[in-house]
Amino acid sequence: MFEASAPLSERRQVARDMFVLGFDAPAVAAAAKAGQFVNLGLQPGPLLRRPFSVYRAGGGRVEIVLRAVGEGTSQLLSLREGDLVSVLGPLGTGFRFDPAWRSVALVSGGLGLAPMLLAARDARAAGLSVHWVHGARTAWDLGSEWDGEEATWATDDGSRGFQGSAVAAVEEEFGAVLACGPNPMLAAVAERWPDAQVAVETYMGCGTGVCLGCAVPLTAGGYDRACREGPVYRAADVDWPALPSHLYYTAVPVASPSRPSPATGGGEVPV
Amino acid sequence: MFEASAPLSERRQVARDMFVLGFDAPAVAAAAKAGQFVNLGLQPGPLLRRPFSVYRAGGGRVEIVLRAVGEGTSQLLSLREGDLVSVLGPLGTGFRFDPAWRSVALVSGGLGLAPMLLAARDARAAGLSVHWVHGARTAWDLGSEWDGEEATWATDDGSRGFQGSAVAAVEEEFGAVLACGPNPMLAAVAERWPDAQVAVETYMGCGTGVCLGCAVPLTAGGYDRACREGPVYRAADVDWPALPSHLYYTAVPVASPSRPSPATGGGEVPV
Amino acid sequence: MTADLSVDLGHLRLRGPVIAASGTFGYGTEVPLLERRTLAAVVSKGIFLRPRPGTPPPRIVETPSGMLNAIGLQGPGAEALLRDYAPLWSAWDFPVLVNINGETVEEYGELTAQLDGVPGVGGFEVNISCPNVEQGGMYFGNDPRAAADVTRAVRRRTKLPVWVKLTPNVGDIAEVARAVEDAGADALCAVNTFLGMSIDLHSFRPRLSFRTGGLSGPAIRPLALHLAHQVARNVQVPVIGIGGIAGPEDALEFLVAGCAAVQVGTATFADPRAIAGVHDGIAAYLESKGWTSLKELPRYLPLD
Amino acid sequence: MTADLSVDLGHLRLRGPVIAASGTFGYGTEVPLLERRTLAAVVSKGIFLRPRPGTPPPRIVETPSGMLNAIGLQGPGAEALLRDYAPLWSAWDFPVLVNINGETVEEYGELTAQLDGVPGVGGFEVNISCPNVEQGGMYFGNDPRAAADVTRAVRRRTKLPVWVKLTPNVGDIAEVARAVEDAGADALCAVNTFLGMSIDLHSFRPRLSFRTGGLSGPAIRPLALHLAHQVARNVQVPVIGIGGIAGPEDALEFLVAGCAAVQVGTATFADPRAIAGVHDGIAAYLESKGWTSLKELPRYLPLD
Ligand SMILES: Cc1cc2nc3c(=O)[nH]c(=O)nc-3n(C[C@H](O)[C@H](O)[C@H](O)COP(=O)(O)OP(=O)(O)OC[C@H]3O[C@@H](n4cnc5c(N)ncnc54)[C@H](O)[C@@H]3O)c2cc1C
Ligand SMILES: Cc1cc2nc3c(=O)[nH]c(=O)nc-3n(C[C@H](O)[C@H](O)[C@H](O)COP(=O)(O)OP(=O)(O)OC[C@H]3O[C@@H](n4cnc5c(N)ncnc54)[C@H](O)[C@@H]3O)c2cc1C
Ligand SMILES: Cc1cc2nc3c(=O)[nH]c(=O)nc-3n(C[C@H](O)[C@H](O)[C@H](O)COP(=O)(O)O)c2cc1C
Ligand SMILES: Cc1cc2nc3c(=O)[nH]c(=O)nc-3n(C[C@H](O)[C@H](O)[C@H](O)COP(=O)(O)O)c2cc1C
Ligand code: FES
Ligand code: FES
Repeated sequence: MFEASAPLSERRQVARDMFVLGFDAPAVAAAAKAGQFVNLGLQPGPLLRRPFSVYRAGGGRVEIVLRAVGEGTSQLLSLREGDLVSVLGPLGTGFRFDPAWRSVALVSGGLGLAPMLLAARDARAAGLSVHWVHGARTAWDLGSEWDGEEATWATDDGSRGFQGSAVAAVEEEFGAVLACGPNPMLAAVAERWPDAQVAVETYMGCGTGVCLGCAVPLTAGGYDRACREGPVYRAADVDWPALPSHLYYTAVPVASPSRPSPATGGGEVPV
Repeated sequence: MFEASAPLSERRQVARDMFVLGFDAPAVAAAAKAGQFVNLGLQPGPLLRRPFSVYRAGGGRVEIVLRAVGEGTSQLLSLREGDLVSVLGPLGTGFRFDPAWRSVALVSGGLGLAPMLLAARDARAAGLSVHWVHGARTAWDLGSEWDGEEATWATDDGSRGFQGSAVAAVEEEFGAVLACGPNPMLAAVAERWPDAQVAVETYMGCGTGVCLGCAVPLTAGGYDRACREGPVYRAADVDWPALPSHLYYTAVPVASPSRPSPATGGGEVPV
Repeated sequence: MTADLSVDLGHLRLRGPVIAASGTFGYGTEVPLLERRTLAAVVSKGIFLRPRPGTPPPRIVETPSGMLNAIGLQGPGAEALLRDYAPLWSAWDFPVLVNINGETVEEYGELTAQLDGVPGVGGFEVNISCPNVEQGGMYFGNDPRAAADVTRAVRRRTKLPVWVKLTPNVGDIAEVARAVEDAGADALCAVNTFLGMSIDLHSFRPRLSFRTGGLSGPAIRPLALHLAHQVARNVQVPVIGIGGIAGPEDALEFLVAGCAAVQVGTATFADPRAIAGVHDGIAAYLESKGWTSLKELPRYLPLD
Repeated sequence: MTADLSVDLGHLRLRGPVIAASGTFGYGTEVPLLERRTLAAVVSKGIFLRPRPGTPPPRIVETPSGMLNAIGLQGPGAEALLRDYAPLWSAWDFPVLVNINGETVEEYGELTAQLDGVPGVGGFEVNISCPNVEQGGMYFGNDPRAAADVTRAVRRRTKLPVWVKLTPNVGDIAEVARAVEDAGADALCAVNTFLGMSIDLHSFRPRLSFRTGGLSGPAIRPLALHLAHQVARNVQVPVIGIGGIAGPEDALEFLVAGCAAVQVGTATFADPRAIAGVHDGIAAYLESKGWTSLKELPRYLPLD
């Protein structure tokens, strides 16, 4: 685990509202495996760090993919090149890969695409054939980056590829399934492929295993730490109904038009 | 009073550690008078605004001059061009000017130079002849900008001009004295020129007169609001011993070398 | 279509849920507030019967997401208040309640009697976070009996709305709440500031001349929300939530937790238009939900 | 020359003033901490006699400059603690104190007896912020008598250091402090988290599954400092200050206010090296003042 005060060195858009940010943090980048995450600290900014899957890693750079859903993600997206962020990582236990599987399906929904590029990299390194099945609401919300051979797209509105969820879009049999996406989607994965490896999301306090804030309820009883034993679990090991499904990625739709905030843009008004 | 979400449009150094920042806020700039201040809000940033004298105003821009002494000032100095700050102002009651005085001495110490350029402007507009007497620790700490005729420099170490304080450096008689600087210096001004107009500093909660946080103890008893009745007072009206002299412009000298902060620069360390 | 944001407190109807908190909005005259339409009511700076100079500076200290204050209830006294402010208030289209304070139970009563019936005085917010000089400086608000005594003394002198503002610095706020409700309060305001301290590392003494101060601002919000919710679950009269509210989401949390209205204080220091922002944001939220009235907002008030 | 930062608690000598707070540093084994030299001691995550699963998620909520937690004292129980952690601790060059919890007075005593004398267990921090099931769920820490009972039950079972950790959610903390001092505590830790709540505007229910949680982090610092100072003025035993300490200045405020040492909790979440930062910053401060020992730091402990 490293802590890097890392400059933003890359920013690009990959889907509607979805951006990739890259930070120069060579030691973190070199150590990162698929399914692991980094915990980003902003100062000034919110008290706690924000966890993000490692999207890409290489050339001394760690990349994440995100959408603005609240204070921390908005602040991250307003950074400019060279701005420093504290990158702590890599954290957590990533995906396992077993050459015996021969093939693997990577199933993702929405921002769940985040760990899949690295998963494809590590799967290929393990000699596996890789098929990515990725779903989103519309064609505009699908990620645009994929360097592999086989990919299936799914959209809720049918605007590209299969109409329906990524889970429903998987038609063949694979040696193994790796999945990431909203927790309800992962519950569906668990129904269909109990042995799938899934990367879950929880609120996190520390990201390093000391606070027990990231509890993942287990079917065997008790709780694991998403940041340490997870975020990757065997799908059937997670007690899905007990895992909060109310982690919303949309802010409460209230407007505070008159609060002076750099984010709301310029203008001068008498008070 | 206006609230402007104003972009930083100017930044220049005027002495060792001393910088001028300019914000595009035409309505504030047009209304500002010498001795008035603006209250700046940062988001993200500290909860309360930070008050600064208007240093220059014109061409749609408000300028302030400052040194990094804490969180707010450090954050202001790390802004980049185009970054937005909430500028609230102009606030407070500035200097009065009376043509009957004929001449006026502007006496300032350290950052107390802040209101003096505007004071010179407004004094000249009132037909007064202006003499600026400005002191600082060393020649490196004197401000470099002065567009008037008469100026006397004073330094504690004698590295430029008079050796000693700005107050001691005033030799002639003037129709009136206007002063700004650390509160102990203003107490010395009050001793010598009871009728001088002095601009004081206090902690401020609101800057708009509603919180009573900025109490200035009066010789007549009771307290005034620095943000409303002040910051400019008749020197002899302020109960100087009761005005806190422990508003320090130096942070407590502690280093937190290992706190991850963008301010501490790059680097990557194992934890 | 704009949602109906009016609030019926039973004893008083307000045109909205957002009230300016005492001590953070002066006498309502200081800030030329353009968005007056969004102000449901103003509670004026705390006042004593007689003029008070207040505490020496420093009076405020900033803390993470909060601030400590020890203003010492500086104020002009009842006579000047009636002369200088009440006439202005009487012309406004929203009520001004006077935050009243005393060193003895009798002083609260006398102050109420002097202000009662004067045009412009729309009601009373009784600040019980004052030291009771007759009981060795113990705060009225810490003792259910003393708090009830003060409430009764005020209630007896007026038919105007009487709100009692609770202090959080107490072992069991619900006990005090029930006591002042029984004593005749029309509404309870929860809460006042939390006792805190800050030390100056130059002088090795407290930064505030008064040594301790009251903590306000977003830092206290989760604590204030919990206490307001406790109060709401334990009384029948309306509860007005206070503490760290800066945006509409914050206010909605207090409303869902059982409050009938809210007060905004410290947030106005950072943003003179904070009250308008909270009000308009609540309206936008209701509209996004398709609700036509604040009454449709679900409340969380479990019985256990 | 490096200043002497060691702290003599009377019953225990620490090599520095900065201790890792319970529940925020796991069992001291989680983070591969390079700056171990700066750790004066570790207080392990709170433990009960028997294993506890803890509360369902969500367990934490961020708030302005703070966070609420309701972990529910998840832990492996005494047996597993002794098996899995004590052997590791016994090799360390700083003490590990175990944060102990119980539902009855007897449970505290039994837990102490089981842990006492085992190599690696350097002492006890008694967490009295637990519901007392024998007294209808009232917190031990809210009742001076129950708090003293627990302290005595622990004290009787061990000669190791016994620290008692006070809760801030109480009317008069000084009263509880004196009661547990009289009952034999070697030091008092002030304070634990403040009760708070947060409401989810999607579900209209509390964000925490446990409904309420404890507030920690910089937001509470001025409140915690005030309480720690109150305790320090009212007892003779050393006081360990806790609450929102993130940097050296924060720690110095507690030390000036009369604390002998401090604990750092939530700050380590944002910065795994926070403890080293606080320790090194204190050293730098002393050196800048020309002081050779922490003992030269002025203290502010007025008698009135
Ligand atoms: C292991 C892990 C990996 C993650 N990877 C990614 C990623 O690759 N890309 C990405 O965009 N996001 C990822 N997330 C989620 C990301 O951490 C949150 O979106 C982020 O913390 C929100 O911060 P904020 O300040 O913008 O939002 P907040 O203001 O904190 O919250 C905004 C909304 O998001 C919800 N939320 C906040 N935190 C979380 C969380 N940890 N999990 C779920 N919902 C949350 C809240 O309920 C709220 O409604 C990951 C989370 C975890 C635990
Ligand atoms: C009317 C007025 C006009 C001012 N004009 C200027 C100006 O033109 N240029 C300029 O550089 N500064 C000016 N100041 C002071 C400026 O407001 C403070 O330096 C600033 O608020 C410090 O903020 P910070 O967050 O950097 O420091 P903090 O972290 O808040 O504090 C750092 C140190 O500065 C001290 N300090 C903080 N606030 C004040 C204050 N209001 N007054 C005195 N000391 C304080 C503290 O004691 C502390 O030791 C003015 C203040 C007032 C009231
Ligand atoms: C500077 C200041 C002065 C205050 N004066 C009073 C007062 O006179 N009477 C009173 O009842 N409350 C007073 N309060 C408390 C506020 O009305 C409010 O209860 C508290 O600040 C919490 O709300 P907030 O976090 O929104 O500010 C004052 C608060 C501040 C910050
Ligand atoms: C996630 C979390 C878990 C905690 N667990 C315990 C515990 O088990 N026992 C205990 O006495 N205190 C516990 N605490 C309280 C801390 O030890 C500390 O008293 C409190 O957080 C205030 O300090 P801080 O602001 O530095 O975090 C916990 C705090 C947090 C944030
Ligand atoms: S986030 Fe703290 S233990 Fe996992
Ligand atoms: S700063 Fe609030 S009244 Fe002056």
